[in-house]
Amino acid sequence: MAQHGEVAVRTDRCKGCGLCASFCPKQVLAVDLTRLSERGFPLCQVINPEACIGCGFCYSVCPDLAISLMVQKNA
Amino acid sequence: MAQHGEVAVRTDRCKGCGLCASFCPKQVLAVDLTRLSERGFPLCQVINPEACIGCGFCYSVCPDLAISLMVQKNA
Amino acid sequence: MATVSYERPEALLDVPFHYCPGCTHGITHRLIAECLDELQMTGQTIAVASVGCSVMAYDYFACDVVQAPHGRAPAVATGIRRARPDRFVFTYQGDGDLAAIGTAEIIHAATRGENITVFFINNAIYGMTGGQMAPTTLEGQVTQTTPWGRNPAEAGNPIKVCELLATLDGPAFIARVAVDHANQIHQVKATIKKALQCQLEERGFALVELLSTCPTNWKMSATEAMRWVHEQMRQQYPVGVFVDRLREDQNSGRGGSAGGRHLSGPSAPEAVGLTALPAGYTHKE
Amino acid sequence: MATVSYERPEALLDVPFHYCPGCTHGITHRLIAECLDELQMTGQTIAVASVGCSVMAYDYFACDVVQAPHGRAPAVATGIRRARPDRFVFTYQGDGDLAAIGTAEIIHAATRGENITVFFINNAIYGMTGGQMAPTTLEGQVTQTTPWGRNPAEAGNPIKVCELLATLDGPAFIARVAVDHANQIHQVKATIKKALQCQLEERGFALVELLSTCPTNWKMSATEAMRWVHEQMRQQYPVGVFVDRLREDQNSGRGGSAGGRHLSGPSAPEAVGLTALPAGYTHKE
Amino acid sequence: MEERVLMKGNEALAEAAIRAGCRCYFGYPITPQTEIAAYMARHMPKAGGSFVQAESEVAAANMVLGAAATGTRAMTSSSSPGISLKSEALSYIAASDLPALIVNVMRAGPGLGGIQPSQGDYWQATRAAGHGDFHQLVLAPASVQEMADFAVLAFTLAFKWRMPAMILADGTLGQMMEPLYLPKRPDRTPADRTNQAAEPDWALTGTLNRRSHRIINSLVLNPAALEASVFERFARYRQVQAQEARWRYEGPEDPDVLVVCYGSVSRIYKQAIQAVNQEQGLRAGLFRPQTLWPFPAAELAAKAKHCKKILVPELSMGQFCDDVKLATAKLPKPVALACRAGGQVPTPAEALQRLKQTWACWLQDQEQEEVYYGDRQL
Amino acid sequence: MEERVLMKGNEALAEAAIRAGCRCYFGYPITPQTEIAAYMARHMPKAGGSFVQAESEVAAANMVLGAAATGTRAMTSSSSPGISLKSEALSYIAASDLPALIVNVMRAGPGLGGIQPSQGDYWQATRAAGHGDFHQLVLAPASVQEMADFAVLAFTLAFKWRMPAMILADGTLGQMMEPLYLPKRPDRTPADRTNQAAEPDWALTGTLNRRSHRIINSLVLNPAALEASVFERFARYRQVQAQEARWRYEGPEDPDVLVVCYGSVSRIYKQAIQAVNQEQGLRAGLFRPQTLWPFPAAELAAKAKHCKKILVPELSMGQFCDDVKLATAKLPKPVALACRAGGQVPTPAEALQRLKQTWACWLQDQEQEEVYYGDRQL
Amino acid sequence: MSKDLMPQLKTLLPCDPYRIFICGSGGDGVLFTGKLLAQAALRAGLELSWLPSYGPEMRGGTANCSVVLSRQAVASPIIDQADLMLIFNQAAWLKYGARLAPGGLILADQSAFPDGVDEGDLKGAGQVHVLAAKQEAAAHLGRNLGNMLLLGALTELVPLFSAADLAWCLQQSLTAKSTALLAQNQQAIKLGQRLMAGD
Amino acid sequence: MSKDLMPQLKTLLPCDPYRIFICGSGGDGVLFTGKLLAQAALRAGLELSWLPSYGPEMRGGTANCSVVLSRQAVASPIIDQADLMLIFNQAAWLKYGARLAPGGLILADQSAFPDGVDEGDLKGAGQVHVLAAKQEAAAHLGRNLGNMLLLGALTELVPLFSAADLAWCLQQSLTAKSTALLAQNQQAIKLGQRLMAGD
Ligand SMILES: Cc1ncc(C[n+]2csc(CCOP(=O)(O)OP(=O)(O)O)c2C)c(N)n1
Ligand SMILES: Cc1ncc(C[n+]2csc(CCOP(=O)(O)OP(=O)(O)O)c2C)c(N)n1
Ligand code: SF4
Ligand code: SF4
Ligand code: SF4
Ligand code: SF4
Repeated sequence: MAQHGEVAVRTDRCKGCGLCASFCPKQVLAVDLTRLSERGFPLCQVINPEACIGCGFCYSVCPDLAISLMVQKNA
Repeated sequence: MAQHGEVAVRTDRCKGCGLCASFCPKQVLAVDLTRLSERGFPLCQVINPEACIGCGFCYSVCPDLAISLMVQKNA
Repeated sequence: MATVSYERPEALLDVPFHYCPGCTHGITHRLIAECLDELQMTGQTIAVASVGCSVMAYDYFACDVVQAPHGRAPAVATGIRRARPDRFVFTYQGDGDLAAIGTAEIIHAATRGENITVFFINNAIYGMTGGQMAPTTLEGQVTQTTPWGRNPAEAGNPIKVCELLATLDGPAFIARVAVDHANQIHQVKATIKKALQCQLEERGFALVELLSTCPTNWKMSATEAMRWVHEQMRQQYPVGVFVDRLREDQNSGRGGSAGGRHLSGPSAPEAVGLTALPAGYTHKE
Repeated sequence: MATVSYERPEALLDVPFHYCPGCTHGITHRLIAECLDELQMTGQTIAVASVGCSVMAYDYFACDVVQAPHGRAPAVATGIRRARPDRFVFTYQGDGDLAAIGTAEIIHAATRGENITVFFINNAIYGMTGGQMAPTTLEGQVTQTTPWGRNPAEAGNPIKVCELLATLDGPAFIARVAVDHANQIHQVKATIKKALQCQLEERGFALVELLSTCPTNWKMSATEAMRWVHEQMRQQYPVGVFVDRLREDQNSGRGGSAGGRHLSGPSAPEAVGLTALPAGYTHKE
Repeated sequence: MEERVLMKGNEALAEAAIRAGCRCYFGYPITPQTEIAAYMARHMPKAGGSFVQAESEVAAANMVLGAAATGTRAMTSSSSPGISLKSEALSYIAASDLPALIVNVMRAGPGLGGIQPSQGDYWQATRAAGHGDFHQLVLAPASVQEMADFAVLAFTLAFKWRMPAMILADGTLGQMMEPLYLPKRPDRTPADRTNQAAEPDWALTGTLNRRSHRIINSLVLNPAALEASVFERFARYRQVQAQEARWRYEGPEDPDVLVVCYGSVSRIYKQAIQAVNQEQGLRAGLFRPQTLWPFPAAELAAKAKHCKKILVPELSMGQFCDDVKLATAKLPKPVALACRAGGQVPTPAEALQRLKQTWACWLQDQEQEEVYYGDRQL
Repeated sequence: MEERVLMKGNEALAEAAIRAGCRCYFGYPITPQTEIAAYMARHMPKAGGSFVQAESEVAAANMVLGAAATGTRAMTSSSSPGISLKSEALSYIAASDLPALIVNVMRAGPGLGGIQPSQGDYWQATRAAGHGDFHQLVLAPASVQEMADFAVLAFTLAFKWRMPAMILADGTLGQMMEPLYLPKRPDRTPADRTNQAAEPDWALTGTLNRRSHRIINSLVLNPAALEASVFERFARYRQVQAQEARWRYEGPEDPDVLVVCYGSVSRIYKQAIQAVNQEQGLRAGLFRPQTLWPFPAAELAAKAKHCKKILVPELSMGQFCDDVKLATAKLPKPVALACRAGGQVPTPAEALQRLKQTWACWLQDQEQEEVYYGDRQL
Repeated sequence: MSKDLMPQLKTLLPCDPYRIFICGSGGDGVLFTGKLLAQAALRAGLELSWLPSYGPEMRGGTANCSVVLSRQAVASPIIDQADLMLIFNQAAWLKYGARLAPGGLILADQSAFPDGVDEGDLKGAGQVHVLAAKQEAAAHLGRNLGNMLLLGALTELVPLFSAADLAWCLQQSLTAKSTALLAQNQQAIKLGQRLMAGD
Repeated sequence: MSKDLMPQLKTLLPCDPYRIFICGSGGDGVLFTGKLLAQAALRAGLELSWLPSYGPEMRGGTANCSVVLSRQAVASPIIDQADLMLIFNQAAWLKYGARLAPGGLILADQSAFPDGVDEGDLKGAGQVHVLAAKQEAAAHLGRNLGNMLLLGALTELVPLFSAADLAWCLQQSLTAKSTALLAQNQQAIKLGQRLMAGD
């Protein structure tokens, strides 16, 4: 069962905690501590969108519901 | 080991609860519900002093330390 | 090809949380909300917010909420349940709230088998007030009031709430889970759901203890904090199910359930095995 | 031929008790006093009287006594012990006092391993206030506030205090005995002594639960009341030793003991096995 | 009208509360009010309500908070030490604008004190039922009839003004029996509780997915917003003060001595006043506040204008007297204060003596302000 | 004299308490006083004393009771909701004639309220710290120096009069830093605690089989005996009132407007008064009670005699004003009350405006009594 | 206090308010006696108050209650002097005897005066009636119904209410209990009346 | 308020009391900056008060503190207007800018005015000094020591206390921490002085 996810970060909610990046098995997400979001938090970005397998880990650990994720399951 | 006890009831402390009589294995003590002590409680009396074997049950259950007991142990 | 989209649960209003970056309060809120959605309980639920970082939970949940004095959420919940046995009630309490000042209230709500659901956030510290020792603070843990680490000889031993409550006859469901890894989230959610299910079925008191983080007062990154839960807290507080009368025949349970319910709800979800999955913290920090 | 005379213990002042006829408070007082005598603790002891029928215990014990607010005796005892670690402290508390309003205080004194001794009089009712339900009231038991018998679904389940506290890491000694027959008195006393011994040896928190009578509010004769303890209460509250770290090497104990002691005391008495002797109630009532 | 019955004050209060629609009672035993709990244990279930013996007074008060938040008529009762334990919750209830009934059948303090009648919690009830700026309604019955009537009134006012109401009684009122007319049984059946129409629009009843969620809360971290809410509440309090003060006056229009007291003491002084008014030389009147908060200050001042001296007997150490003095500050009338404490209660003979003594003092020196502790004049 | 240091009010208080011989601290965290507990956790062990983070405020207060019963200097600290929870124990401590220090760093109420500075617990502190007839000493610092000095004073007075003493501060005083001189380190070493000679003759120290047992107790079932003990205590209170009232006055001998306030508010008004006195037309003075109980009533009345109007600014809704009115009841001086609540604090500019406004009102109508809620005049 | 006899009522108060004080020990049924008396008075159309001593009486000590009867609303339920005293034992008499109003009426069980009535001690009592109430009750009814006996006797002494009123009230308050008990109580009342009549 | 310059002191207060307001966000070290400033002023022989904003700030939001310096005991520690404002970011400027006293002095990090200083918005500020403090600190010291930089700059601007006073106080408060950290802080102060001098 192959599947692919489309992941994005809602910057108006993200606090740059890095949990999503920490638990992403494919290094799709990363937090850049040297750059700040407009809310003043470290900037969390999707750096490798193609690699996303839609496992949902980022969504499930994000405490601020800042991850938007759509998964295509190819049964 | 034979032993004998001398038991008496301090009427200034006895409240006539009957616990001593209840647990006395030799019916040495008895509470007369029809008679009241000067403090107005049912009268507890030693009715069978000779039978006392000095087991100490009466002393140990009396909540008001109203039993005086002396035990002769014949080793 | 099917498309699944992860959606914010309806039971969670679309407002930003005030929690610190990486604090697990937010995850737990979302999971509770998802369960409320799935069990269709929101409209009939009155939640009780407690005093702690989560005090403002009233702003987040879409159900009616009352904010209880510090430690008294189980008493407030009892009042609600007795007044409105046709409504659901859950409390959301920290470890200071539930296991220190509120000890009597939680024990007696549990022993009464009060038909409420309690979410107990054990983050081993007082978050709101800036990091003092909690009843659940680990031995040796440094906090504002244990500057050289908690020394049980002076400051007492950590309290294991689930183990304590499990000795009582009232509870219908008691379990401990850990919000310490992405791979735990499914289990955490299933446990939360089961605890709510208990109430739907009028089984009586249910409590889920969630081993949680407080990156701010632990002075750790969010990921370090999860790792600390996994490596330290789980030692003292093993996860597992301590009481589960959900599957028992209702009449055979020892404990009674106080405050019956008039509405009927959907049926029980699958029982969930709670084995501690090996969690990996593989990624860059 | 030796003559043994039963003497009033010196730790018990020679004044009449105010207790009801046949109430076991008096027996328990005497046994504690005998142990204080035997361990030579009286002069260094500060006792804490609680709110309940035994509130006036301060008039009976020959040691210094402070009277604590309802339920707070363990906190008051903690204050004393912390202020004077060179003194002994015991509390004497009823089931309303200890297991209802004072739940948080007893649990936290226990988890702190506070070096105090607690005598917990479980008579399954509120005596002083005229017979309301206690946390330990048995299922079905009629009281002023459970006029049709305690119904766990409404009024909750009886609390087993020893079992509850035994889950904590702080306690060094926890045991339950029954003051329900003359043949139990020796065992009761030995257990009381052991609990005090714990304090002498700085092992930490010790508690003895004494299944006791309240003939007045149970509306029974004194003897009937003891029989009721034996036949009813022991079912719900089995006697036994739940925690005993007295014999453990002091360093190997899990729990710490808070509030060290400066004086050294006599050495430990024999450990006592607590099997429930068959008690006979053979005599006329 | 219902049949005349003979009941204890505590039981009359409990029965009246049930008839007033009270459906949740949470309490913890304490003398001399335990009859309320015992009565509720028996009768609340029959009325379709809930009785819970709480684990403590703290828990009981918080259960009331929870039940009140649902718009349900809920109450708790206790006596002095137990009321202290409720103070945090009382402050929360007031801060959450919730209606509830709290009964304090006062006993002698401080500390564990004694169990005989007292009025030593006056300040606590009227000024500082808990921390922060708030008030509760305080009703002071003086008869078993009023124990019942005020239970009804307390709920009415509490719901009208959305604030807690306390009935401040004492051991005498709780324990005594007198004939009384019980309030009418309500037309509403218990089942009405689930009737949506009857539910107040602030109550937490579940959104039923039909409306947005309601929050009952006392945390306001923004000081400007919190201040605004306090000001709003005090504006409401001013209305309560203007509309709800209740009192009774008995005696001549222009008494020489105006006796001001409340609760059971007023009964004793009433007898002394009746006696003295049948004699020559001294006319006395009795001003009895029925509400202690709001205190009938204006009404008292109006009455006091025509008297020569004020006598304030209380079962406390001058607490009530403060309010009498504040109310009459603009009138230069000397005040005599007669304190009993510790559960001691004046006899009618003592009351008579105090009345005459006070008057004799006035005849000697029209400025004199006496203080009596028991039979000692300070 | 010790070196001048810069400390937070909370920490200065804690350090001074230790230097005053305090050897037991029992507390439970709450903003804005948590620094006291944090400081004690670090420094009490070094002083040979004991720090316990209690399971609750209730337990903490009762630990103080226990420690105090042994004659040990013991204290607890909290903020408004936590103080409510201590009220039963406070009543017991007073009823047991025990000395102890309780610190209330007030925050805004009622209920959970907010955490910003407030004086909303004035009535609770001065009149109804718990149920029943009793008082505690109430000290009101207005600077970090006084936070420290009053910790020492509180213990001295508490032991002298055998009663609890409360330091009533607020978030501003607790959180701010100022330079101060700490009290001298005591000569007594911690080991002195076991020095029998130093132990008070009422303390529970163990009989050591040398004396008969002592009882510390507040239960007195015989009303006559209980009343006698209450009367004795109030006779003592009268002595305290006569001897221990403390206050500060600053300003001209006969100010036009006498500003009466305490605590942090007095600092703000002090600035406004200094400013106004440099201008023409209005002379103002500041009367600042340092003890709220005993209230310096006679001294205030004496000062007020020479003023034309009284202005009472407080961070509460007229609580403190009651005492000002009671103290000056015999002088017909109009009183203006300026309330802030909810954690709102007047600025120096607002204080200046209020002063001038009050005076302008007096010039128009010499009887007028204004009430300000924030910037609204009622 | 003020004498205010109202002949149109079937009840005749010797004075108004009529202050009654009942005392004995816990087991004597003091409070119930007072309550029954109050109920009977209510049935007879009077205003009244009933005030018990309260507290942890169960642990020994004396019990007492005050009943005040009046044509108007009762002012003070607390009395310093009693126009009528019902006394159940000696301890109660020794403790409370001084409360008897000058010219007051005493109705007592014999145990209150074990050495007989000493006129000197009575300090101006108007009438003293001593019955062997408890003893007679025990002898004839096998129960401690001395209080009912005294109440029966009272109906003969003072026309506050009739024995029928009393019986009716008894029935009201004992409904839950056995009819046998009720019958015994009523017998006790009758016995008291007879004894008093023959006094 | 009253101008009361005291030339005999080594410190020169532009006015007395001299009211300073420092604001930024939690991570800017606002409270520590104020504390250091207060300590240096104390060392320079001044009276003072330091008042922080407090509360659960850790969960985001702005932080601020007020420092009042005076030759006499400080009256009000609460200020409505500031003679000097240290501003760490734009949010703080937008929230608190209105508190600047007419003719007051602004010392700000560049981030407070991302779009440059707009004279119109400054509403009568006496002087405005904007430094790229955070940026320079990050660039030259690799740490967020913008606050030390601004303090260093301040010693050049107003003769309240010397950089030496500041360094001494820094040493006092950082004793427990590493000497490397101390050295970095002192470098930051020097850097600030240099930047200001070249301003
Ligand atoms: C009666 C009372 N005591 C103390 C406080 C202060 N206080 C607020 S939150 C809190 C504890 C927070 O810890 P916890 O319950 O563990 O929740 P967390 O903040 O860690 O989520 C305390 C002690 C209070 N508000 N009320
Ligand atoms: C704060 C407070 N609440 C309630 C009471 C009333 N009260 C006195 S003793 C008691 C309980 C007695 O029961 P228990 O502790 O079981 O002791 P027992 O009398 O049965 O020996 C209560 C509730 C009180 N004095 N103080
Ligand atoms: S987990 Fe959420 S808040 Fe944290 S960095 Fe990722 S998107 Fe942002
Ligand atoms: S046990 Fe004691 S009190 Fe009871 S009857 Fe025997 S001697 Fe009397
Ligand atoms: S302080 Fe701790 S518990 Fe509170 S929001 Fe921040 S991280 Fe979460
Ligand atoms: S009421 Fe019960 S517990 Fe109290 S003294 Fe009497 S028998 Fe003992």
